[in-house]
Amino acid sequence: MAGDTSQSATPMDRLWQDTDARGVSEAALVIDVGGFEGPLDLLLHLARTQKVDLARISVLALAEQYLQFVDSARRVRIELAADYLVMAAWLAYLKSKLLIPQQVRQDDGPTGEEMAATLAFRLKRLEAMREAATRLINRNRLGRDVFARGAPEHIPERNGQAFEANLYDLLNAYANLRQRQAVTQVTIERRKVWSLVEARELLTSMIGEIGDWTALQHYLLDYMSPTDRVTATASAFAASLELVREGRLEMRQDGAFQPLYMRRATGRPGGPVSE
Amino acid sequence: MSQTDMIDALDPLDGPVTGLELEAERTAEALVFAAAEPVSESYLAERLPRGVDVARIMWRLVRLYAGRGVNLIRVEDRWAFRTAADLSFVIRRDDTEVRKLSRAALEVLAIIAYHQPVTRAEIEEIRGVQTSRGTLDVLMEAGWVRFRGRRRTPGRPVTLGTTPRFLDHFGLEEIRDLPGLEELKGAGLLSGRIPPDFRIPIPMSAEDLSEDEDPITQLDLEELGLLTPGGGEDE
Amino acid sequence: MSQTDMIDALDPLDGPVTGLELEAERTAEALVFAAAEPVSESYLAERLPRGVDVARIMWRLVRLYAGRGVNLIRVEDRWAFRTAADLSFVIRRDDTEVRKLSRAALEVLAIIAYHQPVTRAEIEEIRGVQTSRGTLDVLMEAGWVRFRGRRRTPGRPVTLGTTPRFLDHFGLEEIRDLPGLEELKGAGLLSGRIPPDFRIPIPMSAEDLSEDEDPITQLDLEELGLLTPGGGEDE
Repeated sequence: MAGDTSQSATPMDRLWQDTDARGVSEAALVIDVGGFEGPLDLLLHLARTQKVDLARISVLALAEQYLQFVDSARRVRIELAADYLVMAAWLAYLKSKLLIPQQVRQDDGPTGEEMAATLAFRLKRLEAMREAATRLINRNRLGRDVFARGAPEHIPERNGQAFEANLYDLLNAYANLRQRQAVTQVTIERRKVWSLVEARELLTSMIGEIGDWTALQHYLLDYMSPTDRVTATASAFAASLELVREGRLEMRQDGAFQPLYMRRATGRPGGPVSE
Repeated sequence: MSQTDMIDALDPLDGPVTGLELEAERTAEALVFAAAEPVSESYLAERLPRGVDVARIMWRLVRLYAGRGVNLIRVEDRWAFRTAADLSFVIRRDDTEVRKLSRAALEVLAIIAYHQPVTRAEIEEIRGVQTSRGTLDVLMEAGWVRFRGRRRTPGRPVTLGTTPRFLDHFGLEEIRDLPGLEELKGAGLLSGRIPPDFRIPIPMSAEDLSEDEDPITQLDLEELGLLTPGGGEDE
Repeated sequence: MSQTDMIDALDPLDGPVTGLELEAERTAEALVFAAAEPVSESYLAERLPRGVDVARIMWRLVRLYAGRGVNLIRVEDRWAFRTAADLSFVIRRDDTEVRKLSRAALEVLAIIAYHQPVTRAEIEEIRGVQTSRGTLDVLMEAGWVRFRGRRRTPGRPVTLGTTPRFLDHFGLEEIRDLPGLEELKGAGLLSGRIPPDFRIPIPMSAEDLSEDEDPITQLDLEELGLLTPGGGEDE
């Protein structure tokens, strides 16, 4: 809710000058990866240290902070979870789009501004939900602040049903049963390399649908250990081709050794639908 | 709020009260009082004398109990007596444990409440993190969250929503009473898409900005070394 | 009797009521209401504002509730709310007490829902145990399961399926609304450690007969009538 009043009217020039006025000597950021619920949570935390309304944050500065954090973590050889690295790749991509002056728009990809707005919107929405959750949990709660009849005298019948069961009980019973019967012991080997497709999936859950041409791969490779790069590129490429064949992905490359762009396939009639 | 409005609005109904209505009042009182769970209006209607206006009876009772230690409250179309919230500190017992929710579970609950009907994918998109096993489980077991149905979109994902018990637990008459719901909706924060007026100004140069970055200090790095990597798991 | 005497006897105490006393009344009301057992006067005295006359408060409450649907009564030296005796006929426990469905019944019901049309032999194969006679009976009695038809295979086993009432009870619009593998996983009901070939069927419509099913005829029903509830014979 913070800032739905201020976001629209503020002239943008002043906004960015504002940032200079802010104290630079913020308390040092405490980085506790274990304490964050994923990269978006970490970004929200970083944004808060900017001490401004989320509608006015400097996305570029935020990206820079995040990338610095990831770099430092890697320098001290902390193994970051894949989703942190994917977010880093995306932010690096975003950063490059924001820094490079508007190129001749050779394609319909989202502008850096649009991507930044998307990120800011998601951060703001997540923060709004956090606030809502706090307000919810601080309400007068049944059994803590407000009490029901301590000695109920009867249970009202429910729609004349003689048996009680809810959907959750039913599904739970089914899932447990099927799982019990599926005795096969499976141990999934830990993956060394995640494919670009996996990266996209991770990113989609972090940032939302990537509908337009994205050249994530290029940036993603920066965040892989050199030994993994070759295999990652190979498996990512193979996986993407598979997806293209299934009609779920479109790829584009402007020239040899140029970044590989990809986007979700659109409007392929009758194609299998991905979840 | 809306209860008070309703009470005021009913004032004109004050008029003459028939003996039948008084009897209906007593009966309704007894039925709701006896139960621990909210009692539906149809359940009451079946048991009250024919021809009485159940809603009028109930609202008269709401007013009657408004100032007392026990209040009549409404949860969707159900009625229940609950102790007055201001007496919380007296009634609260040491042994009454309310369910402790993890931060993740609370966040998921809020998202389900405010965005319902909502799919798991949408929840994950909002939180930017996968919902761990057990998080939804806790909410389902508490009886606050339920499967609502399936979205009529490709893949037909299951949608989640809250239950009447959720409303009862958090003292809400209906979903519309969720705190801040209207503002959030107005700000476009309950939609999957960026509202059209949501724009982020973009800096012209990189130099100006480095000043509002907090550099990573040696201290941070030391702390990093202490901490376990690969977090992001909720629960 | 003695309560009435007491009320009469208290009339002289009517006098002025202080704000403190009104507060004490509210608190006492809430305490007695929320307690799982009748509460003693000393329990109340500990929690009511200091200096109030607990007995006087309680007897004032007795009188306040005397004509209502709920009465404050004294059981030995403890206090409790009870629905008025003359209304007991409305309150009395419903004959059909709501019973929780057994785990076996839930499992069978779930299998029928997901795998319909399914024969009894198939259910047993999935569960790995014999289904006791009573289990299906319970589900039939609840009106959630029905005979759909007969499979066009040797022995022409009877196929089972769910009823509209099943959908209604579980809040499903159609049988296809049952969550699939991914949703079950997402809800934390299935662990990640499942074999790759693990499948959950997409339930067939409860209405239409499948290709290898014959409708159930009157004759079949008569035949089944002999077999189902009483005789432990199946298939």
